[in-house]
Amino acid sequence: MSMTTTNELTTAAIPASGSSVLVSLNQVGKVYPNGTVAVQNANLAVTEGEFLCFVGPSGCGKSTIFNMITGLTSHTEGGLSVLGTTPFQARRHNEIAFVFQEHTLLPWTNLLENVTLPLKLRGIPRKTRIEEGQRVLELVGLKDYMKVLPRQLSGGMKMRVSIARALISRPKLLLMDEPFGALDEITRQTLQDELLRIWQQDKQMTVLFITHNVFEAVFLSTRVVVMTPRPGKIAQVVDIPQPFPRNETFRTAHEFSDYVRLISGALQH
Amino acid sequence: MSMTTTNELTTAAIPASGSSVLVSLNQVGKVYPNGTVAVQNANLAVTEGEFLCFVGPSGCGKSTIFNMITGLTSHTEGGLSVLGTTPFQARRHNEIAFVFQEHTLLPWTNLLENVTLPLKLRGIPRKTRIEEGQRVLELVGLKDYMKVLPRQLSGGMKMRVSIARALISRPKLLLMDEPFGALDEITRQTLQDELLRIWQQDKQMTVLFITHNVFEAVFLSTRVVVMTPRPGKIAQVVDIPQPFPRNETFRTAHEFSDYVRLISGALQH
Amino acid sequence: ACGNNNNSAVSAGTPEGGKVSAKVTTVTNWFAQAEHGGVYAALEEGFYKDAGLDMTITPGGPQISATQIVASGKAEFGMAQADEILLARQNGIPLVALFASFQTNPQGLVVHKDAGIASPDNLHGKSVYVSSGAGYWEYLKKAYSLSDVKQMAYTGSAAPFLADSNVVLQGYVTSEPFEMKNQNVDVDFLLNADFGYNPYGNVLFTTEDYLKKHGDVVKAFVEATAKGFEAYKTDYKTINEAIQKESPDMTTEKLTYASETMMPLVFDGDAKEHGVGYMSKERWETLAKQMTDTGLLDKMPDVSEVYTDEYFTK
Amino acid sequence: MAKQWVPAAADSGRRLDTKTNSGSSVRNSQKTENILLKTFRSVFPPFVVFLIVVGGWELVARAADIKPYLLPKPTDIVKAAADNWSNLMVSVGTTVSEAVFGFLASVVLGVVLAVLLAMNKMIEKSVYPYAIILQTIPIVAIAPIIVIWFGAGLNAIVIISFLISFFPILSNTLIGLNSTDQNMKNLFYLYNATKLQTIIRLRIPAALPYIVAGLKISCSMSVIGAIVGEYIAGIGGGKGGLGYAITVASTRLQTAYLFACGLSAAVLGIVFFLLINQLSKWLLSSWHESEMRN
Amino acid sequence: MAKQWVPAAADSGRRLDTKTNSGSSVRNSQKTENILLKTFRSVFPPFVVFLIVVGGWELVARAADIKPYLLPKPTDIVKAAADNWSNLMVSVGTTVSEAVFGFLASVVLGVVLAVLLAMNKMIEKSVYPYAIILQTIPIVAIAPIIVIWFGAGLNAIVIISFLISFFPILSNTLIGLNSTDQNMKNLFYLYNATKLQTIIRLRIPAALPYIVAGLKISCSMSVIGAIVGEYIAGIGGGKGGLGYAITVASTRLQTAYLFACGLSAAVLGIVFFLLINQLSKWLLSSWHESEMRN
Ligand SMILES: Nc1ncnc2c1ncn2[C@@H]1O[C@H](COP(=O)(O)OP(=O)(O)OP(=O)(O)O)[C@@H](O)[C@H]1O
Ligand SMILES: Nc1ncnc2c1ncn2[C@@H]1O[C@H](COP(=O)(O)OP(=O)(O)OP(=O)(O)O)[C@@H](O)[C@H]1O
Ligand SMILES: [Mg+2]
Ligand SMILES: [Mg+2]
Repeated sequence: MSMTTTNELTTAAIPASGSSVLVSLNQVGKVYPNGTVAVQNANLAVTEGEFLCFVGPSGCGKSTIFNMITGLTSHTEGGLSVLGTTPFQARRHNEIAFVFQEHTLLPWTNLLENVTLPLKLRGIPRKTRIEEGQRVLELVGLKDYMKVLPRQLSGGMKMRVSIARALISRPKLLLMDEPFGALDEITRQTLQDELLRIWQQDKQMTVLFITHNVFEAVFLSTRVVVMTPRPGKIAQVVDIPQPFPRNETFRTAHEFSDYVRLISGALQH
Repeated sequence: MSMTTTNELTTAAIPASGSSVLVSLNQVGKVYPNGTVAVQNANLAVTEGEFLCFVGPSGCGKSTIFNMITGLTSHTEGGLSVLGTTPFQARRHNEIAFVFQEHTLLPWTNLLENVTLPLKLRGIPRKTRIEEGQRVLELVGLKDYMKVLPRQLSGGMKMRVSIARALISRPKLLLMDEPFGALDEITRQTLQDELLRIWQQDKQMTVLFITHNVFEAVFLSTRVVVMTPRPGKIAQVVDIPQPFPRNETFRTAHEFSDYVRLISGALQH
Repeated sequence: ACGNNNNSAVSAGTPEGGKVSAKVTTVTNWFAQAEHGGVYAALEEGFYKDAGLDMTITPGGPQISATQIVASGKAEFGMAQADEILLARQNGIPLVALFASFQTNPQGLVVHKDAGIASPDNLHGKSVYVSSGAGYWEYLKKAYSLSDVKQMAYTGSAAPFLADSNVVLQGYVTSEPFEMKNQNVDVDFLLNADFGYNPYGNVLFTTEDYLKKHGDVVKAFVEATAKGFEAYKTDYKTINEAIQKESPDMTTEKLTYASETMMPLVFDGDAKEHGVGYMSKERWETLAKQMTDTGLLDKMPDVSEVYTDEYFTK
Repeated sequence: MAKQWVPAAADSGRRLDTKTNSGSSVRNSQKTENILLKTFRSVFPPFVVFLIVVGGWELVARAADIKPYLLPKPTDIVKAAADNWSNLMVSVGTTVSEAVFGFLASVVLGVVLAVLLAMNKMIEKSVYPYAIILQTIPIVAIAPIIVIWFGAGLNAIVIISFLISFFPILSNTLIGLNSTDQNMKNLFYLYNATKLQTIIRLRIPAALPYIVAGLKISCSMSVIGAIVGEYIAGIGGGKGGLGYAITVASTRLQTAYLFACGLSAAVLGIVFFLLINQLSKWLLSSWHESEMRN
Repeated sequence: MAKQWVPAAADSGRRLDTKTNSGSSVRNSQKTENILLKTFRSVFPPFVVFLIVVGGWELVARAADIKPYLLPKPTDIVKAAADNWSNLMVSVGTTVSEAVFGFLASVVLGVVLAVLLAMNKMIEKSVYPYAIILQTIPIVAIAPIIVIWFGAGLNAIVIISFLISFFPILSNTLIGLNSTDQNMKNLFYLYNATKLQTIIRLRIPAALPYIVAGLKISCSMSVIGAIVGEYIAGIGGGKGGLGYAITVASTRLQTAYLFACGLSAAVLGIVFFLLINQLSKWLLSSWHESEMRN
């Protein structure tokens, strides 16, 4: 079994050879104004084309790391670079997309409008917007609900709309904060497969993905970042050097359960 | 293997012998004003002391059934009785508690106040409220956050506060809509164990529980209700006649995976 | 100097000895000013007290309607122009005029000296700021065919007048010329009385009901007020000081100017012969006819009910 | 086992679920009936209260023999209105047009200014105090200047109506624009929206409930503004509005007609309010709690 | 590979995260400096605008030789205020007390009535139109009655101030009470909360942003109301408020003093507003977007 474990320092130092580093955290720390130390000494280098999963107990600082990467909150220690620039500059490239932990849909407008919002903000013409909107809504199984307002949806359906909105802009860097948490197993697996397909199609896309499901983390990612709480630290980064496309065979393979057990162990630690 | 599957009609007709029926659905249907048929011909009798899990694909009507049982929405067909009376009367007994799919915390007040709200509404004195509040916050691992406002919490922490609030009132009937969806595996398992412990302590408590996690459903419940979408129907009710307390031994037992496979099969169908 | 006596009417009575004893209130038609001099003199010099009246004087204001306050019984006596009393009676408010402060009404129009306006005939094409609904303006409009005059709402500000020499402003001969002189504006004054419209000014009145029930109180009031005006004529300087206490923003010069200007308007005419405050049937009839002609009154009233002169015995 | 079956849609409990109305399994003919019943139910209570208020007023006035010049009876007022009907209608017409112009100016300038202020804290801090001055400085104090600069009559009146009704819209809109949900602002920020896009596509729609609340206050204030304007800067004569009519009735001591004018103004205010209310329903009913059917 | 390291808390990008301020890793001494700087920043821009406005006014007035009785220069106004300082202060004092009483009455009655209306749709439908009438009926029309019923002076003035400032609070509070999030209403409903509990523990706190928006409008309107009240139903004399002073100054052609009074009223309005603003900050800053620091 070719399982490698790198600790945070070496990971930051040695990016995967050849590809460029998209996101890099160098001893990053975050203290909220009320004194909560949410993240401490985080080191990480994400190279282009990776699929990186974050796992860790509730409240360990996963969302905080995402917020620092997107520039929604500033880091209070260390250095941080995204797409080769500051987080605040990076978003200007229009190459980042994300799914928030809580679906954020505009209540006054229908699903199609909600999903095509990123295109509208970029001034893409209406016809393209509708086409693309239909495409991604189809992807998440909500094509029939195009004209429906968000409040008429179930919890899982709202989350799927958020996912569709993130996928519509064909981003270079995609951040997803527990996107499949509210979904049943089947919908979840369908979307996992879709996500991997999209990611593979376009080898340029890099995905950062928060999940509570260790199976999901192992199934999807090239590397899994395991975090520990209080203060949030990166405990371990586990490589999953298994070939893509992955399918049911991988899910039932011995390596799969080995990885799961390894990560679960790191979490329990 | 002593696995029994009863279809919806017989389930409604034959409640478990001896105990009284707490919730009963008789050919219940729900059509939303916009024409969506959310639930159709649902038959179900929940007897006292049961732990009933609902599984089913996103948007199949699980939350809608909960809303009808709590009287938040009216059923448009069939007959429905809760605690031997109408859903609208039932809540007056102060014996129902619930966790919504989306955490519903009052943003202007701290966790302790949020968690003790049900007691405050019943006029329980402050001292008892604080004691009970600390007890349940401890249960969900948030005792240190008593004085914190909800917006300073992570997604999973907010959900745990909602759970604590439901547990504080020691209800007779507890409805939980995907309470553990936003939680990591460890927190989830801790809370599962806690929930089962509380449920067993007081053999009178009946739990209705929505989850997307088939493992969780099998581990927790005495019966699993499998739903299918469009229009939402109860496809199958699976008995899990396994002894409590359940623990890791059960999780790794052969029966466990058999149940999981059976239910997953019913879902895929 | 404020507050109303709700029970004053009840306390009015005539104890043995024929001397009245009553607690009464008079509402004037504006903040305390020289034009009210007679009433304040009667109060200051103790004439009301001597007559057995425990008098309170309540100053009026822009929207304080003395007619309504007296009609409601919150005060016994009020002050208004003669035409207002006729209007009040037409609208069912049974007022009776008791005493006319001004034989000649001080109201009129202020005009710029260089505008060359000597009579309402010259008003064509000008803008005139008058209180909406004022009786004299209806009369002038009709009598001088002034339909092409631009009529504007007067709200107490003289600024539009200062800004434009084609503007004409309503005013009191006792006040506005003085203010304009202070601003170095040369003005002329067209007194309404000189052009045919001369209702008695600042008429003191009460209700028919009160008059019937408390004739002796009314008599005492009228006599004391007349004495007050006589006293004011000679001693206006001291009384003005009392008025200044009520209206501290009034300057002595302004009060003096007003006092001096008002004396002939109060004491000339019929007052010379019959005493200050006197009213004649002819004058009331003339006014009633003018108001009927302009449509302010629906029909000629019986003027003998409008006023009483039984307290003028001279 | 005391089980009690509840037939569908026959439960009388309080329904919090605004998503449902009377239940769509009901047949169509019944629906029409329901609508009639609903209209009746919504019109009936105010009507009853109206009858009680007006009837009580009439009775008390008659019983206590309140003089009509102090407080006219409803019948007196109706008679006065009928006697002067054509005058009254001319006055109402004049006031309506002034109020509408004033209100429109308030809406446009109030919202536009609020947007400008919301876009920049610095501008807000510098300019907002002057907006408060505009609202607090007594109109009587500046009326002469308004008249001199803009001319008496319609212009001045519209400006006064604007000055009086403008602040509630500005203030409410500004607070609304500043109340946008942080998550949604983050969404727009991350999708690289320009300030203008954020305002138009997010902050204004999200502020609509506040804006509409401002409109509801302002619409009737614009009527008051028009009347005050007529009162202090109006032109007398034939085409005077309600403000002029009120002054005249007041000096002429025609209390009943005065009340007729005053109540006409109130009715105008209510009509304006109901129109805005409809607008509010139309804008918000599909998504905001404040206007959802229940 | 053009990587650019960003040191912590030194990024100048727009910060949407209201949760953070300048970063708490900064040392304490720097913090104090920051506070000073912030105060300076928040005071400076309005001050500059003030200078520009007043200076511009003075210059234009001098250059265009605008007559002081039309639009007095700032220096004229200051001089007039200084000359009449003690009178002015007395007037301001009187008006302040009237406005405060009127405003307090508005707040209490506005909120209480809104709560009553919010608790029952039927009452709302029946009573609300009369609230609109109260706000729309021209004060001049009913002033004589107010004076007769409540007596001229303080009583009448406070009532007029109340009538003018009451509706914004009522209207905003009502809309706020009706805007409560459906999920939270469900929560209270299921926990069997009484109507009163729901109002007190849920709907009023949730409506606070709207209520405060109403207060912000009303507070300066209560000043206007007091002035209108004095103008209409005031008593003159030594203790007259700003409304009286304005009437007198107006008839006396003391335009500069008239403006001094008008501006005093405006300043009063601003002071009231700032007080309410502080209250709003204190009530909402911990949880509502509209008052979070950023
Ligand atoms: N605005 C804030 N102010 C203060 N503390 C905060 C704030 N937001 C988050 N925190 C704290 O920071 C810590 C990490 O929060 P974060 O949201 O990053 O957790 P998470 O890993 O995403 O958890 P979850 O899986 O439950 O979503 C928590 O302890 C939380 O209480
Ligand atoms: N207010 C509403 N108006 C109209 N349709 C609705 C409304 N609420 C829910 N629905 C529809 O009813 C169906 C069932 O919704 P429900 O919320 O019960 O699903 P669910 O089983 O809880 O799904 P999830 O697991 O995603 O939460 C969905 O198709 C949804 O679109
Ligand atoms: Mg999180
Ligand atoms: Mg659901």
